[in-house]
Amino acid sequence: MNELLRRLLFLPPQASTISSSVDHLHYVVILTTIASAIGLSLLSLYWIVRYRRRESDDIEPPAESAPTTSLWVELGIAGLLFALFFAWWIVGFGQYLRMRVAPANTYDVYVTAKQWMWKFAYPEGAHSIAQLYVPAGRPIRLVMSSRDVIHSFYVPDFRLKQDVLPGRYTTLWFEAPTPGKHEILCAEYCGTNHSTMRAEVVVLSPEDFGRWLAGRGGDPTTAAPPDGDPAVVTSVGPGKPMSLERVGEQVAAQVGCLRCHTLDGTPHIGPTWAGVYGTQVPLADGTHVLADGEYLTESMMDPMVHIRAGFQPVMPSYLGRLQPAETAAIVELIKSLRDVQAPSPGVVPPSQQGLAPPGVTVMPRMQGDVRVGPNGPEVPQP
Amino acid sequence: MSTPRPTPLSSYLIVYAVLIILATMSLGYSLLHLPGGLVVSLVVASVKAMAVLWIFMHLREQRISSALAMLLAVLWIALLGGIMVTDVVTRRTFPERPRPTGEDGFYQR
Amino acid sequence: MTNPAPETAPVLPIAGDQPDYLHWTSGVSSWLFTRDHKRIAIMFYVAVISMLGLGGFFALALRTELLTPGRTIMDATTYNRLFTLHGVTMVWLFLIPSIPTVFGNFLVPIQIGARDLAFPRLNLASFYIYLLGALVTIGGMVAGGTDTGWTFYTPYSDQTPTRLVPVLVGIFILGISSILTGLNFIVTIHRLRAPGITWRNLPLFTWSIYATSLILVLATPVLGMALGLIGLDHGLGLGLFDPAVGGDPVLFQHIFWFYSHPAVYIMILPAMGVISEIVPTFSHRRPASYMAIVVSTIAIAFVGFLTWGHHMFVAGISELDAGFFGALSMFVAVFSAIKVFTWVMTLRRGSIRFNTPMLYFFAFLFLFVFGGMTGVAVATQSLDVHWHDTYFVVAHFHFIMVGGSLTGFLAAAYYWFPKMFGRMYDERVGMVGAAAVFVGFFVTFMPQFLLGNMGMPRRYYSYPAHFQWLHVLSTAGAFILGSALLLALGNLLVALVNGKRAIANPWHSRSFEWLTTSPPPKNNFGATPNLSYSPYDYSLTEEQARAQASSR
Amino acid sequence: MPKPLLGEQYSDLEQQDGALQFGMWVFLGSELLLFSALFALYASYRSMYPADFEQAIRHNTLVYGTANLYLLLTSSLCAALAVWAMRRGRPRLTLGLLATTIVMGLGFLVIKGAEYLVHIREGALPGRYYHWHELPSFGANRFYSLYWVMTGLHALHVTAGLCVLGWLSLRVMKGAYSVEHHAGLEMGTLYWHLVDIVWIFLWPLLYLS
Ligand code: HEA
Ligand code: HEA
Ligand code: HEC
Ligand code: CUA
Ligand SMILES: [Cu+2]
Repeated sequence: MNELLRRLLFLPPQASTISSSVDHLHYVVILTTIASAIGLSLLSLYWIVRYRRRESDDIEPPAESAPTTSLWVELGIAGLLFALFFAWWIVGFGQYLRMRVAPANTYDVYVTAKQWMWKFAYPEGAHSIAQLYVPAGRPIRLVMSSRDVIHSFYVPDFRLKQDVLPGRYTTLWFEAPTPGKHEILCAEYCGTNHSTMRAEVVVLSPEDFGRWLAGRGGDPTTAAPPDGDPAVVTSVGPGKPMSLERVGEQVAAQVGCLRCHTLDGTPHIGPTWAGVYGTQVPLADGTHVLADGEYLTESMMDPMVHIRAGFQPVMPSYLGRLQPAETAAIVELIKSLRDVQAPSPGVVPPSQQGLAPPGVTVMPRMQGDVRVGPNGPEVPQP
Repeated sequence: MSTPRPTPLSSYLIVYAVLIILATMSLGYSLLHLPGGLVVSLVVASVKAMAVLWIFMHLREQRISSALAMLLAVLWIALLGGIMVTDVVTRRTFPERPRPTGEDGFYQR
Repeated sequence: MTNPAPETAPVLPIAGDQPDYLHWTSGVSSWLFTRDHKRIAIMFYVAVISMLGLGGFFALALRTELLTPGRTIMDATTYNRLFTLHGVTMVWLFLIPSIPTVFGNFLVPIQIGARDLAFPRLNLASFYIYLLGALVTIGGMVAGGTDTGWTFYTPYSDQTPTRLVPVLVGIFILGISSILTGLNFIVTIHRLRAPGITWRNLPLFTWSIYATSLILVLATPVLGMALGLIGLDHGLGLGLFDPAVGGDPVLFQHIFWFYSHPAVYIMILPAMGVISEIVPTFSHRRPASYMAIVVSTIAIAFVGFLTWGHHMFVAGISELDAGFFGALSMFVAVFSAIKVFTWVMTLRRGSIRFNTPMLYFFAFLFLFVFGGMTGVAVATQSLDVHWHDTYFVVAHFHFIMVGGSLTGFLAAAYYWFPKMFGRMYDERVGMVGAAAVFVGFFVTFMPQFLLGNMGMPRRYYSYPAHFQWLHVLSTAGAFILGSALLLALGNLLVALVNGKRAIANPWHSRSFEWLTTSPPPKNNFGATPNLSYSPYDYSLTEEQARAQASSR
Repeated sequence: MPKPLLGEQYSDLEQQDGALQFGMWVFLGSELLLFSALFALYASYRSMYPADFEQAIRHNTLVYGTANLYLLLTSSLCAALAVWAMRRGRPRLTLGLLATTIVMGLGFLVIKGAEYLVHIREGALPGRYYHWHELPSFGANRFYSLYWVMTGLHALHVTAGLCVLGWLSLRVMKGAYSVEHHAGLEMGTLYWHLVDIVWIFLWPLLYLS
């Protein structure tokens, strides 16, 4: 019965401990919906035919044929209906509380969402992008935060979803009884590539998971919550003499350039800043332009004028949002990166080579150790 | 519908005096930093607003429907604010909610 | 269907013998500067239908893009702008103004026996403000549009590289127009009722417009402020909701839905009012319970303000609030159900004439109950966790807004066509059009429920391939629906020039608007009528009713 | 005495005046609701950062705010008396009182401007522009963001109210109102009183701890 209805209603597999009870409520509610819509339509169709106006009828039928429904009948029906809806509410709210309140002894994974990818960090120090590895048969709690806008972590097979907010942590817990793979979708509109912000939960047997973790062994100091406090925003306050590049790095982190640009050569939403300065940059219209201070400044203030080949025109203008000194600092930063080599894609840095399952990319450690925080990347105090 | 007598001059002046006295009392209460300052000052403000509505704005001379328009507006403000606040104070986030920065931490923008 | 009424209807004493509103003056400026509520209604009619066409055009573009999992005809940025503009156009440029400003404007004064709205000049101003708002919004679209979705959630709206501000300004202006329209109706219904009309025999359509106006006035200012704050954040970078400076983006969602949930009732209550007129007229009997409809109309208007949080179950609000909003959503749904039951009970033991408006009623009934019950389904918290922001929700609201409100709009267009233009439409084509709308609708949106169940998120430009065949089905349906709508509206356009002349009361209704001639004279009635009986009192013959109304 | 025109949709002037009055009240209600989102945000942010708010309020410019309160209360009295004078058939007095009201309204704006200058100098600007080193807390930032938006919107209303009062004065000068018919005057002053009422609530929220 469960399986039949699930297939009839096109529901995906029930892959978490909560999904089958949610589906049972689903069946009741949807069957009532279908039955009430069809039932009421049939009833009125019957009456429309039964009481159709006949040719012989006078156009002014006698008034007695029009009884009004008594107030008590109305109230009774309304009361019954509310009782039905309220019963759904009780069950639904109960399940909702179960979803929202994690049991004790969860295994915690830290999730960072950003335009347009998912990153996962494990207490043991491992990281992964786009694949969330979890052990089967154990409650997992995701502690989630966003670096930029609101995203939503959605796994249809688990019947679970939770918005991921910047500046705050939200949590989501689940337990997947058996190993398998399940799609993760971003369900809150978050910009151009919202629809490709997908990932995968890979549920492994506890042994496999242990083996995976062991192979990933990161170092504990950079592990676990990628950022302990969502509100730590570092200062560019007065009285701290710093080199211009350093200031540039902080400004870039704070105004959010590093959401799209990297400092270490990995391409992201925007082109990396490593090794750009002084080169001839290929543009979308086929021409080239010299990346000098003027071009860089223009890219910040009026980014739509020259679009770099292979990138979407999505960069916002920072005109009025950056002080001149800050702009200069960023240019200085980009200058200082002129000799950083872009690593060829797919190469795993030696320190992190391990038994990574195929398809797992390893989050590159960023230049200047930029930490990933909910308010955008953060630079620790020197 | 019988319209009440037009408001006499004395009413305006009395209301004005009451307004000034209430404002000054509220100010004093706040300067003394007594407990419940917010509640007291809001209650006083409501009394003042009602005085203005009733006498200065001649609600007393008009049909009840006019007063209802104001009443609804005020209720609606309370509704929106009240429910938003219950959300803010009862939601459990991890950690609680955006926290202020540390002693030296001063965010720039 | 035979029509035993004499071809030459007796000239009604209460209508006088003035020329009708279409002809008493002529010339372009007699329309552009008119203060006659009926002419303003006609101008709104034209504007609003054009907006439906524009929004429909966007919809068809969206559906075409969704034919294939990857790129079909446009890129992601264009798609994202299009669904935003589709939502914005349909909601603020079409549906919210539609029934109130067209049929409400035309009929409310007639239904209460008044000569015009309380503030005719304000009414004209509403129209021009609407036009200005529409121009600014469309201008914003032409200048690049915006891609935030019609919900403008921050922080994305704060950061979007697209041009957000013109669209916000446009909607703000439209909001002013809404408030003025609502204010005008409220004052008119309170203060300009003809002798004899009390709150106990006020026509049901007027009741629904009254309730709608209350929501318009109470909710729209909050939308204005919400848009204003978003504009300040985006335009000036204030960061009122920016978490980097201590803000909380979820608070914006509260403010937005405080307007937008009541706004969905702005969109459905007028349609319900239309149905409440059509069913008694064609069943030829009084509604099964006048009081039940009135009470539920007002209850929906007020209780509807207490349920906004059901859009935020997974947004990170407190469990307490979520439970509260869930329970109240269940509560408000009961009032819609009461109305549905009352309409259905009204059919019983009536003398039913089945024609195009009734066919629309029938479509409305099925689609609204289905859509409404799926509303209750998504209000069930644990289910909404799966359905939120999927195509299930898209299907839910199109079932109500297209299957309910747009169908109600079409029903009104057909039902009042003889009154507004003095001509009859072609019944056969009308029936075919209505049936085609229903079929097209069903094929478009039924698959979307299944897509939602499968987990297809909304606002997705590209999607996993296993969703494709349902998308193809839905796209096919959209084109059927589009053609059917063209047929339905085309039929009326043809009737406008070719239709048979209509008599004053072709449906033999007792509602007050049918007392006057079709089309009505400029001042609606020759002399103020005496409307001290019920507009649904079919124990009176037509002559008795007329005599009653013209008695002093 | 000039008589106002009777709209053809009304049966008598009394009905017309009543409808105008009621319309004005509905309008005032919606105008008040414009502030609702701000009040709600204030309540929410205050319950998020109660201590910061208290602290920020203590640092706020109480003297300016309070002076403005007394000014607006007094101007409200003048506006009310202007109507009273018209009812007594003393249009000259009405004109004088309206002018006094306008002067006080302008005074309000001047004081408000001076206050804004203080805040600008301190760096107590809204949101991302906030850089007042004395109070570097999130809560203070929220407080001043709301402070600017709320008082800014109120100042816009004051300006609109001044325009209305100016227009009323012109009408009075032209002798457009009489003892019996001065609905326009009544309604214009209602708007001014609304501005006063909003300040009555803003004052404790923004200045009183
Ligand atoms: C005209 C517009 C309209 C109307 C009238 C409604 C009516 C209702 N809506 Fe809907 N809704 C929208 C437009 C509308 N909605 C839109 C646009 C969205 C999406 C917004 C966005 O995110 O973009 C939305 C989203 C939406 C959500 C959020 C989903 C999500 O994003 O996760 C929810 C959740 O509770 C909801 C609930 C309801 C309920 C309970 C009703 C109730 O009022 C329905 C009441 C009606 C009935 C219940 C039918 C009559 C019932 C009977 C006759 C019963 C017979 C029964 C038996 C015999 C058993 N709606
Ligand atoms: C009143 C509201 C309304 C109406 C009527 C419609 C009508 C339609 N809508 Fe839409 N829709 C919304 C409100 C509405 N919609 C909203 C609020 C959203 C959410 C936006 C967001 O996510 O932000 C949405 C989103 C939405 C999506 C989801 C996009 C996404 O999430 O990625 C889709 C996809 O299929 C869709 C399809 C359709 C279709 C096929 C129609 C069809 O019914 C349209 C059929 C109509 C026509 C084809 C026009 C017919 C032609 C005329 C009438 C022309 C006559 C005129 C002249 C000659 C001048 N709509
Ligand atoms: C939304 C993502 C995004 C953000 C945020 C962003 N950029 Fe960009 N940036 C891009 C993209 C995409 C391009 C390439 C397309 C183009 O040239 O406009 C780009 C191009 C550039 C270029 C030209 C580089 C080249 O190789 O041609 C510079 C310089 C630059 N950005 C600087 C900045 C700075 C400084 C900031 C922050 C103050 C910033 N960007 C923030 C997306 C972004
Ligand atoms: Cu991330 Cu949508
Ligand atoms: Cu809703």
